[in-house]
This record gives sequence, structure tokens and C-alpha cells, in this order.
Amino acid sequence: MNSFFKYFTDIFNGVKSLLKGMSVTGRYFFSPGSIVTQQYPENRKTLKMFDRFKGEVIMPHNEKNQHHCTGCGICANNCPNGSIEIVQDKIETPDGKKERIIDKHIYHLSMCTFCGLCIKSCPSNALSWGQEFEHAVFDRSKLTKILNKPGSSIIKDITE
Amino acid sequence: MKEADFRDNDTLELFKHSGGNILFTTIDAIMDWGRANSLWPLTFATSCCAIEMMAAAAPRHDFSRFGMEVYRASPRQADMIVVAGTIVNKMAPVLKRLYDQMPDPKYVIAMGACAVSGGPFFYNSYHVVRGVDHIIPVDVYVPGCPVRPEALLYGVMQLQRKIKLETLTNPRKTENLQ
Amino acid sequence: MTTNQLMFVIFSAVIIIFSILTVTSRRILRAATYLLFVLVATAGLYFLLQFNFLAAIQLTLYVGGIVVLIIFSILLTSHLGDKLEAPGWKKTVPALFVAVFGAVMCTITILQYNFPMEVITGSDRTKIREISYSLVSTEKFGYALPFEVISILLLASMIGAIILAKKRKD
Amino acid sequence: MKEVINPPVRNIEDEEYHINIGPQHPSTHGVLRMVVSIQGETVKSLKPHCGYIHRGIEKMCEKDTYQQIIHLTDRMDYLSAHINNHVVCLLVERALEVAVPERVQYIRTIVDELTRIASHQLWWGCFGMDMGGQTCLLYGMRDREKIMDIFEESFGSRLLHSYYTPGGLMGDIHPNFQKRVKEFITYFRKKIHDYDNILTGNVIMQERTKGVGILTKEEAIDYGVTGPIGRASGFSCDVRKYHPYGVYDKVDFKEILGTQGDTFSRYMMRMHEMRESMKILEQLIDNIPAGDYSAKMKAVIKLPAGEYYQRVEAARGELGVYVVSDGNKTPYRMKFRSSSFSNLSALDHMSRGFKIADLIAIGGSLDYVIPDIDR
Amino acid sequence: MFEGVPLQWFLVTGTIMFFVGIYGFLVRKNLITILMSIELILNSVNINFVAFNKILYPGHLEGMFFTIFVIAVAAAETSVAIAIIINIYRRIVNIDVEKMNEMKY
Amino acid sequence: MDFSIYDFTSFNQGIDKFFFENLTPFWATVVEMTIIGLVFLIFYALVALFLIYAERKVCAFMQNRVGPNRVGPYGFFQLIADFIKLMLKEVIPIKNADKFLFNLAPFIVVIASFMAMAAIPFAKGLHAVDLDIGILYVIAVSSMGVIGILLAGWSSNNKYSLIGAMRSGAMIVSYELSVGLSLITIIILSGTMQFSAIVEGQANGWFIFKGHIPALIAFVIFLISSTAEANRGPFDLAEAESELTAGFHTEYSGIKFALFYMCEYMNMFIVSSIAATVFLGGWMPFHIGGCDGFNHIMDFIPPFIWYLGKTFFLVWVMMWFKWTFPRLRIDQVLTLEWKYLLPINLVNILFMAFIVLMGWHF
Amino acid sequence: MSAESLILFFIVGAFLVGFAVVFAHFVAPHSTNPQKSEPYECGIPTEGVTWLQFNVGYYLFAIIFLVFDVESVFIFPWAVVMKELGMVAFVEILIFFFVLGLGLLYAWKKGALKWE
Amino acid sequence: MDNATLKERILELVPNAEYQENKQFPTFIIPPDKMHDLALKLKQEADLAFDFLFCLTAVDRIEFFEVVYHLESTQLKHQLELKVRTANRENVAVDTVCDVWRTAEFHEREAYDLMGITFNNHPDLRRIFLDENWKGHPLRKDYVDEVNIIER
Ligand code: SF4
Ligand code: SF4
Ligand code: SF4
Repeated sequence: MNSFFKYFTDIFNGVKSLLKGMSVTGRYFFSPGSIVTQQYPENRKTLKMFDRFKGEVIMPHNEKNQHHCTGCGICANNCPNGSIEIVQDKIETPDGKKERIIDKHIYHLSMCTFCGLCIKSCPSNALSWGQEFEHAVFDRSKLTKILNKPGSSIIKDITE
Repeated sequence: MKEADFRDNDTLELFKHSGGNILFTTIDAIMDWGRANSLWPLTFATSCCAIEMMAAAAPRHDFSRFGMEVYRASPRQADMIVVAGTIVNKMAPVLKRLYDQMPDPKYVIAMGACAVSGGPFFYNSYHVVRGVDHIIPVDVYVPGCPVRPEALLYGVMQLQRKIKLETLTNPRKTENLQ
Repeated sequence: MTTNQLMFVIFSAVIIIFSILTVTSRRILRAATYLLFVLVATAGLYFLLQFNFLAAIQLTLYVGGIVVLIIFSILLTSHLGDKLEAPGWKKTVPALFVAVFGAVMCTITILQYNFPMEVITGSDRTKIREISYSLVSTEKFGYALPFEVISILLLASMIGAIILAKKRKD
Repeated sequence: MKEVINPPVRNIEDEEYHINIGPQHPSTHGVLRMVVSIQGETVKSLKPHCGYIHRGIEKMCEKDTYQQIIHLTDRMDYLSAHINNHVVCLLVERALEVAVPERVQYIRTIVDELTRIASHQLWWGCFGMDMGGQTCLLYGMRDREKIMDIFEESFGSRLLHSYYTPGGLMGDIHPNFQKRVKEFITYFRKKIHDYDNILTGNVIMQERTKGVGILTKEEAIDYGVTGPIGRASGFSCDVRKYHPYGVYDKVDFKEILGTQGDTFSRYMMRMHEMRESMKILEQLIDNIPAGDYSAKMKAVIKLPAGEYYQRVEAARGELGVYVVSDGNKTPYRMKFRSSSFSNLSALDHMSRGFKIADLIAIGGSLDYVIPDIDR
Repeated sequence: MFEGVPLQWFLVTGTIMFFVGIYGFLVRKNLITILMSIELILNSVNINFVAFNKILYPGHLEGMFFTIFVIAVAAAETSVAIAIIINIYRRIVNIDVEKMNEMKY
Repeated sequence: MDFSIYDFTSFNQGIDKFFFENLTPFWATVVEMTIIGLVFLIFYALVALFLIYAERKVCAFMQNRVGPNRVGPYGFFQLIADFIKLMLKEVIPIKNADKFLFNLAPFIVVIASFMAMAAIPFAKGLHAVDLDIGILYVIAVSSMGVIGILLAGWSSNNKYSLIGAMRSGAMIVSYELSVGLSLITIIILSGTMQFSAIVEGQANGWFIFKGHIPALIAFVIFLISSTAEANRGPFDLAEAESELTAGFHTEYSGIKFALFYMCEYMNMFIVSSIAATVFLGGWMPFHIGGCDGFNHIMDFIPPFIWYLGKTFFLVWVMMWFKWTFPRLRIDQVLTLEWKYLLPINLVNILFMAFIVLMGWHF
Repeated sequence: MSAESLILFFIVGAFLVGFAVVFAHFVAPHSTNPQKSEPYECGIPTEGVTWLQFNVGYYLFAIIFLVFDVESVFIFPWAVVMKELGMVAFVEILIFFFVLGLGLLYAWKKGALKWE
Repeated sequence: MDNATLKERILELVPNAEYQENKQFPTFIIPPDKMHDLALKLKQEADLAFDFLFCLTAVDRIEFFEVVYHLESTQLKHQLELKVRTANRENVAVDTVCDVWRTAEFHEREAYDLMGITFNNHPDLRRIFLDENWKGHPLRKDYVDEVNIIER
């Protein structure tokens, strides 16, 4: 007899639990306000990343096309996966000293893991985070970038 | 999104075929429209980027707006494979086989630094394939580690643009791409 | 040729062709599929004869029941690539002889017998209500007893099947 | 009359049949491959084949400095990335005997717990999906996005942050951090009821999980199964309790122990753990002391020669790291004792005698992260 | 509305089907195919029943009821037969009649 | 009651007469059926497409998403894109598969559901055939579908599909019983199996209300078992994604897969429309005895709308099931059927017979 | 409209669906590679033959199903006239159900309804 | 049990074990042939009760290999580190402990795979991560692989 009743209580409890679950989905179905979707390409205008967003490593240039990078290579050393290659150039400064400056600051976006070590370790704060995230391309070689813009030069610090 | 907002338009130009006659262009347009807007991905994910792929399918970013939420577990019914995550030497033949088993036309998105180039495991690792394009032909590269869901959606839109260049007279033959 | 004749010809052609295929196909599941066609075509014949109820029963029991069961057992007992052995000549020739001989004899007999033609009169359609009444009624032309007996038959076959098929615990 | 022969009795129901699940399979949570011997649909034995995502992280660590290693640990158990970072940082700090500022410890603890919740949310979704309720996955992901927002605002990325460095943090938390965490707690306290309604109480799910995949306490210890799975079996193994790090010794939280050791109790364990984590968060979030976000560290970190071991409680169980240093800036040998790896070894034992569908549920309740197994 | 198809046509169809079934029954070695042949035979009989009923005794239902009961019995028969076949298969992993003599106890 | 504005009977008869007057009976039938077949096929495809779209939207809303919205207004052309894509997709021939059966299987499934649709009344007089054994016919025809699934699973030379096919085979045949038996409850009440007569019988109250508790129980059982019949979640263990990748249609690609995919939705539609017809009065408007004004207003809504409304409501309920519940395990599925639904059903039939005997029904 | 027109209905359906398949066959691209037509098994080459492990559970249900199917088919006509015949029909079905209930009970007790 | 008594106990069990100073765990170097016996005793004896092997590592020490066992007792909460050294680089067999602690089974397979240490009596000593036909053991210090490794 006991098992007979259990048979029915089982059915009852089971149905109850199922209805409970259905109430959750049902409630969401009827409350379109709970939709959380951000419609990406449509909201492109208004979409703003958080200001600390790590999109890519960039080298800010000022309006005179100048940057801070000295070409010391510390960032390349610190980068855990070799995403940065520094090609140095030797020039002769006006006062006759031989000096190394940056020729190409090559940045492999395709390998970067956005760990931030390069930015943190750069002694002259030449690098920073870019907010761009739309990187998809058809050709992998497009992902290798030269961060210092052509013809750019280094900002001489006031302290010098 | 406007054409100019996209990156890498110059590479896209290279894919363009010279136009056919008008009848064919309409058919092509319909065909490409169908294909581009109905990309069913294969459930294929190996590591971290997979989580972001799931996030892209999640309510916040909602893949399904692109008609892509129909994840197919069987490659026979999938149109596209999103290689999300690292591919290692042991996995490479599996990936190749899965790709081979998909019906034409099929597309590949390399998602994440690992799939694009080996990413953090490019140097010093003994078991990582440095970019899935060594194994299968890749249509769109989406760098990032991990890729933001938005970036993936952007990559999908890039792929859609690429698909829209196909023509009936000059169909895409994946086997010849390699 | 009337619609009915055409239909009949189609159906009997399907029946004959696929029943021959059923007994000659060397892939067993295909044989079962051909059998399925035969049975569906038979159901079609019943529809043609306006025994709708019967046709539905044919579909439910034969097609949806027996054939499914047969397919199930085939799925369990044979592999995809399996082919049945071709029967040897020693078996085929006598069997063929018997079958063809019998078929020809019977056909000749049937064709020679003079059945009354053109007898169709009265109600053209068998109503389900009539069938139901005679199935349940206990009077003359009532089938209440067989109806109950069927239940016993079913009980027996079920018990038999379970006893046979249940895994013995040893 | 013919002689009576007993035909050779071949019991075909007992013959084994192998079925291959994975590497590309929706419910192996990645690229695990399992070769399952089944009999009928009952699992006789199971052989996990790993290595489909073996990336050689341990080898790579031998070439990297300690700061660089952090970004590799992120990619092991990517769902508890912060906790993985934490273990390496703790190890370095312990080896160098650096005093980490109080603020850092608080933040680390909070972030660890947030990570744990995020990981469990994702697990809940995946488990629901393994059980066939796809909606669960989407609800889990939906709520997880809130945590992702908190992370992204402060650390700049969603999943893998490389936020901890030996000695401290990469940067300070965002001013909004506390506010957002509090918002999240109120939000999630509501949503977790939905979780209960839709899955926990569901009769189908209960029938499918209760009494399935049982692991006793002894077996759990024997297999080295830790984390929620071990605790579901009654194995009290919370590193946060026994070897406290961060500020876990200052907060009040319970280590909840299960008794059944079945899939359902593993499930419940994580549900409880999410609530416990929220409790921890509530205690800490208002009390973050002011101070530096990093201790003073040398630019090049060299550990004194010797061996070090550090354990923390990751979302999936105990995470250990063993370092042999020869005094260089790179470790001589680095071994990660990942929780999923040990947990996986019990899968064979747990799933024997259950159905394939149960295997999926058991696998879901194990919540393995494949790169954590393979490294 | 039914007209035009002579009774003989039905009978001939039934006959041919019947003998095809007989042929299968004699030739086939696999138990399941034998069972299928038997179904063919039963089916051919059913056709005859129904045709006779419809064309010769249109007001009556005997032929139909016979058919119904034949189908019911066939179903019962099949279920038991399949149970036996499965049992045999479990014992000797074969369902060939010629191998069946191994089964003799 | 006046349904004359929406009565299709005369319309149908008119067409019928037109053909039979102008053509020989043979050609009249052929032409008529071809036209009807075409119309039905188009309807079939459209409904299937719409349902796929609806499902994607419904599940999106249940999951706090927006669902397809980028292709056409509200993403409505998504399905057309999918359809075009599937049509243009390569169909892979499978090695070692039994080609004949492999290609046949989707046909069987499609035809089974297509034939079942023939008997459903969409409005008064709007049906392809009105058999006096309507319900039995639908059950008979749809019982063929399972054969297609079994053949598909066996012939694709794949372990997953074979297991999936066996599972869904065992499941579908089991639940077929419940579908049939729960309908018997209503047949007792209405005393007929003819769909049109069943609908007429509900003119002053739907059977679900007329038949008290047994009808309600039968309705619930029908809903559950027809969900299983249609291979829908939570009974979708044939295509249990998390275990068997895609179940019996793992190896199907392109258009053949599309047929299976469509069939799933069509089956759902068919079982819902049967439920709507049998339990909820089909195209009958909602009437409350006594309130004539109300009844008149209800009469102005075309029966076709009533029918579709009820059907889609039930379809929506089935989607609701799918997107809420976790999947059952195969043994739970069978236990549910054989230990719960079937005995309850049998008792329910007796109960209903007793009620009818006593005249307690309305 | 007559029942036999169902057959035409059938033919039209089959024909049109077949047309769709054939059409798709012509427009769809084709390509081959050695692995494409191999059976899919999560990306691993299949080992051994593909066939199902013998599992009595499935077909036992099919057998019991068949029996009950016969039963349900016989109840249909009964159900139609139940209302009119009243008591007689009710008693008949009681006996019928009683006998079948025995069968169900037997199967239940024997454990045939337990899937394994 | 505190570390001092633990030290005594271990030395009592294995007299020729070598105690190593370590800030974290009491560490012993155990002769390879004694390890299995010791493992059994460590697990079984009530005052030791080391039932939880939480880590097993193999280290390439150039001249020899070292297998490191980290043990904990779940009741008594004391921890222990054991090391077993192989004689040289060529003969690298160590007795398995996976009959004592089941978790060792996977860890030993890993050590075999990546470090090339064979474990006697291991039930299923296959490569766990790499392909069966992979050459060499990558975590060894002398592992070279021109094809797959790009050095930085
Ligand atoms: S970016 Fe900074 S670290 Fe890198 S080379 Fe330039 S100055 Fe040096
Ligand atoms: S962010 Fe990290 S990975 Fe990227 S370039 Fe800088 S150091 Fe290298
Ligand atoms: S690219 Fe980065 S996030 Fe993606 S799989 Fe590789 S390591 Fe993981």
C-alpha cells in the first residue's frame, strides 16, 4: 500500500518540480525586458570598451609624429612569447656620438597574449593599450605591425 | 557596418572574380546571401578561446542574431569550423579529418592567437602547431587571446563578406586551396 | 481503364515485384524494406476495396508493428556489410519449380472458374460503426468472443515472448 | 541418434564493444577522448586518452622568467585563471619571503572568489547542457557576464588577465570595483534561485544523478580527488581551510561536506560553494584596506636554489605547483599538480556499471578543464 | 464507387504472392527471412479473404474480420517467433537454419 | 450557430464538381489530388520553416536573447537563408553505407508525416480526406516514421547513429501506445473517430472540458507522449547531442538532413494539431454555454485562425518543454511510459468509459 | 474526396520531395577527398565493424509494444460504440483489460519493463 | 605528528634514508628499492596514515632522475616529501606506488611520458599525453627536437 501511495506522490512531486522549472523559462519568455543582448554591429557607434580594455599594444605618437621609444629592447625581452621584435638602427648624433635608435618596433598581434608585461616594463612608457578589437583579417601577415609610424622620431625628454 | 569600417579590404579585393552575366549574378547573389547568412558552426573547441566562443553564443552577445546558434555536433551538417584554441600535434590529424568530413562549401575561422600562429606557445613548445593554416585552409584570422566575443562576431562578418564573393561559375573548391 | 483498375495494377505490380525482391534480396534489411513496401501496397489494396479500417490496421500492426519488430531483430543480429549466402542450385531449382508450378496451376484454376461478375450493390463503404457493432455485439455476426479470446492470445504470446527473451540469470 | 552436444555458449550480451567519445564531442568539454567499453549500454570500463591539448607548458616554463610564467598559468585552467596566477605568485613570494601588502591579499582573495563563482556558473551551465537542458548554459553564461564585466573593467580583459604578478598586482582595482561586486552579489543571489528551480529540484535531473557515479571518501583520497568532487564524497580537502593563503584565515566560511559522493552531491557541492563564495565576498568587499598594490620587487626575480611547493584551492580542487630552482631567473623544473588531472583518474572507477548517459552526467559533474589536465 | 476490377485479378495477385512466399520459405536459410516469407503467405491469404468478402458478399464483414484476426494472430506469432529467434541467436550467434542442428540437446 | 461565412465545404464541393464535370473521373481525381498535394506540400514546407524560425525565437526569448534578427525583418528570412544553404550543400556519400536504404530513410520519415497531415481538418470542410477512421489513420500512418529512423541509423555505418536509432526506435514505438490510448479516451466520449465529427461534437464545449478529469489526464498524457513521438526534447535522446553527437542523422548532410530536420518540426505540428483538434475543439471557436454575445464574437474569428492558434499554442508548449527540461535517460523514458503512462492510460480509459456509462459527462 | 485518392497524395508528396533531392544533387558542389566518406566518429578513425552491441532491452520493448499495439487497435472500434452499447461494452472491456492487465503485471514483475 | 618525530619515524622505517633540510616539508631521500615498502607502511601505520599523495613529480637532475612524492595525511594533517633517485640516466626504473595510492597511476604515466622514467609493475604504463610513436621525452634536459621546437 505504501508503495502504491508513493507511486502517486512521486508523480505529483515530479510534476510540481517540472512546473517550477517551466515557470522560470516561462517568466523570462514573457518579460522581454530581461533580454541582455548587446547587438554588436548595430551598436557599434555606442559601444565603448572599458577604459582599461586591452585590445592591442600601440605606441602613442604625438601630433609631431613622435614617440617615446628608445629602442632599448626591454619590452622584447620581457615579452613572454616573443611578440615584439626590435630592429635597431645606429645613427650618429650631431655631437658625434653613436647612438642606437629604433628602426622598427615590430609587433606580432597574432601572437600577443595581452599580458601587459611589455607596457609595464618599458622604461620610457612608450607603449600603451589600444582599444581596437576588430582585428579579423583574411591574411595572416596583416597582423604583423610596425608600431612606430614611418618617419617618426623620438620625443626628447625635457630633462635632457 | 560600412565597407570602409572593415579591415583588410585590400586582401578582399584580391579574391574578387570578374563578373559574369546578369542572370548569374542574381543567382550568385541569392546563393551567397543564403550561405553567408546561414553559417552553422561545428562544435569544435579545444581550449580557452572556446569559452569566449560560448560567450559569443550566450545571451549577452548572442550568436543567433547571425543565425549561427545552430551548433552542429556532426561535421556533416556544419558549414563552418571555428578553430577556437590551441591545436597540438596530436590533435592536428583529428582536426584535418573533421574538416575533411564537412560537406562543401565549408569555411574556417581561426580564432585566437593559438589558432592564428601558435600564439603564446609559438616558441619553446614541442607539441603545438603554429597556426592552423598549416593543417587546413583558413578564411579569416581573428587574433586575440582570448578573442572577445565582439571580435569573433566581427570575424564572422568578415567571413560573410568573403562568402559573398563566390560565384556559381567559379565555385569555391576547398580542395584546391591548399 | 478506370482509376480503380489503374490503382489496382500499380498495387499488384508493387506487391508482386517487391515480394519477389523480398525473397531474393541478399541484404536482409533490404528484404525487410521490400516487405514493408509489399505490406504498404497491400494496405493500399484495402483502401481501394474501401476497407479503410482494415487498411489502417494493416498499417498499424503490420507496418508499424511487425515490420518494426523484424527490423529491430535484424538490427540486433546482423551487421551492415553482411550478405546472406546465395542459396545453392540444389535448393533453388526445386523450390522454383514448386513455386512456379503451383502458381501456374492455381492461376489457371482461378481464371477458369467462373466467378460471378458485377455484383457490386448495396453499401459501398464499410462504416466503422458497423464494424464496431459486430465486433462488440454478442449476437449473430458478432465477434465479442473472438475479441475476448484475442486478449488471451495476446497474454499468452506476451508471456511466452518474455520468458523466451528475458535474460536468464545464471 | 545424434550425440547430445552442448553448443558453446557464447554470451553475446557480455561481449564488449568499444565506443569512442571525443576528442571532438560536445560533452567532453574540450578535447578529451574516452574509449568506452560498453556492454549493452552499460559502461564496463573507460580509458581516457589525454594529450589532445598538451601544450608543453611545463617545458616552456623552464625557459621563462617568473613574471612570464604567469601568463602561461592563465592558460592552463582558464576558468580559474586568477587562482592559477595566485599559486605561482604565492610560491615566489614564499621563496623570496616578501611581505605582500594587505591590500593585495584582500584583492586577491576577492578576485579568487569571483573567479570561483564564474567558474561554477559556467560549470552549472555546462552541466545543464550535458543533461540536455541547453537553457542552463545560457543562463549560466548570462550571469557570468556580470563577473566578466567586473574583471574587464579592472583588469582589461575578460577571461585571461595575467593580473597577479609576483609580489602584487599589475595595477590597482578600478574605483568601481567594489560597487560592481556588491551589485553582482545582490543580482546573483536572486538568480541562483532560478538555478535551483530549473535544475536542482527538477525530477528528471534528480533521477538521473542521484546514486550515479558514486565515489566513496576512501576512494576519493586514494585517487587524489580534491575540490568540490572530493568534498562531495566527504573528503575534507579545502586548502583554504588547511593551508590558508590570502586572507582566508580571516574570513568566516564553511567547508561544506557531502556524504553521498554521487553526481547529485557533487552538483550540490558547487551550488553551496557559490553561496559560500558570495559570503566571503560580502565579508571582504567593504574592508579592502588602503595601501600599495604591489610590494617592491626586483626587476629580475631569482629564486634561491631549492625546492618549493605551493598549493591553493582552485575552482576544481587543489592546485599545486612544485618548483625546483637552481638560483637562476628561470625555474629548473616546474610541475603543476592540476586538480582536473587527478580528478580525471577517478572517472573510470566512477562510471563503471552506469549507462553512457550517466557517464556524460558524471563527466559533467567532474567539471574537468582539458588544458588543465594536459597542460 | 468501387467497380471495374474483377475478382480474378485479386486472386491472381494473391496466388503469386503466396507462391513467392513459398519459394522464400523453401530457399531462405536465415530465420528472419523465413519469417518474412511467412508474412508474405499470410498477407496473400488476407488479400483473398478481403477480395472475396468485398466482391462476393458485399453486405457482410466475415472476410474482413477474418483478416483482422489473422493479422492479430500474425502479430502474436511474430512476437513469439522473434523471441525464439533472438534466443537462438544468443546461444549460437547465428540464425541460419542449417546451423541449427547444433542446437539439438 | 452559423459558420457559413467560413464554411469550406461548399467551396470544396464546388471544385470537386468542377473537375468531375469537365474531366473523366480518373483525370479529375488525378488533377485534384495533384493540386491538393502541391498545396499541402507548400503548406508543409512553409509551416516547417515557420516553426523552425519560431523555435529559434522562442528559445531565444526564454534564454534572454533576441534570436535571429539580422536577416530580414526580425530575422524572418533566416530560414530562407538556411533553406537555400541546405539546398546548395554537398550531400556526402558515405562509404560502406547501404546507399538504397540510406537514401530511402528520409523519404519514409517525410512521407509518414506528410500523409498524416492529409486527414487533419484545418477548418470546416478544409481537409484532404475525411476518413471515418481518421484518428486510427493518423496513428497508422505516423507509425511508419519510426522505420525511417531505424533504417537511417542502420544504414549510415556509424556507431552513434545506430545506437541513436535503436533508442529512438524503442522510444517511439513505446510512446505510440500512449498516443493511441489517450486518444481512445476521447473516442469514447465522442463516439466517433472521424475528425470532422469530433470537431462538430465540440461545438458547445471542448472535449477537454466535457470529459472532466479523464479527458484532462488524457490530454496531459497525449502531450507528453506526443512530445516523445516527435522526438523532441526532453525526449530527444535519439539525437542526444551530448552523448551521440547527432543520433540517427549523424551522417546525413545537405538536403537529406534538411528533410529530417523539417520532419521533426512537422511531426510536432501534426501532433499538436491532433491534440488541438481532438481535445481543444480544432477549428471550433471558443464558446461558453449561455453567453450568446460572447459566442457570436468568437464566431467571427475564422476557424482557420482558431485552429492555427490552438495548434501553435501547443507547439509553443512543446517548445517550452524542450527549452526547460534536461533530457531523460533512456531507461527513464521507458519507465515513464511503461510504468506510469500506460497503466494510467488504461485505467483512465476505464474511468472514462465509466463516466460515459453513467452519463456524467456534459 | 475519396480515400483512395490518398494514394495520389502519397505519390505527389514522394515525387516532389524526390525532386528536391535530385535538384539539390545537381546544384550542390561536389568534391572528394579520401576521408570525406569515412564514418564520423569524433574525428578518430573507426575501429572494427559498426554494429550494435547485442542489447536485449530494446527489442523486448518492441515485443511488448507489438502485443499492446494489437490490443489498442481492438479497442478503437470498441471505443466508437461504447457510448451506445453501454453496459455490455463496458463489461467486455473490463474482461479484456483484466486479461491484458495480467500481462502487463507479469511483464512488470518479471522485470521486462526494466531497461538494462 | 610534528616534523621531528616524523623524521625519527621515517629513519626508523628506512634507516639509510637521507634527511634533507627543507623549510616546508620534512624531506627524505629514499633508496629506490625501499620506496615501495615504505609507501605501504606510510599508508598503513596508524600514526603515519599518509593516505593522500598530492603530488608526484619527476625531476631531471642531469646525472640522475629524481621522483618526488608529496604526501599528506588527511587525518593527522602532516606532510612529507620523499625523493627517490635513480642510479643514473640510463637505468631509470622505479617501483610503482600506484597500488598504494591510486592517484599515482596517472602521475606515473605522466612521468613516464614526459621524463622517461619507467615504473615497475605499473598496470598500464603508456604515454599519456604524447602519441605512442613520439620520440624522446620532452621534459628531459637533453631533449632536442629541431622540427617542433623553435627556440627563442
Ligand atoms: S617600447 Fe619601451 S621597452 Fe620597448 S624598446 Fe621602446 S623604449 Fe624600450
Ligand atoms: S602584451 Fe605581453 S604578449 Fe603582448 S606584446 Fe606585450 S609582453 Fe608581449
Ligand atoms: S589564443 Fe589564447 S585564449 Fe585562445 S586558446 Fe590560445 S592561449 Fe587560449
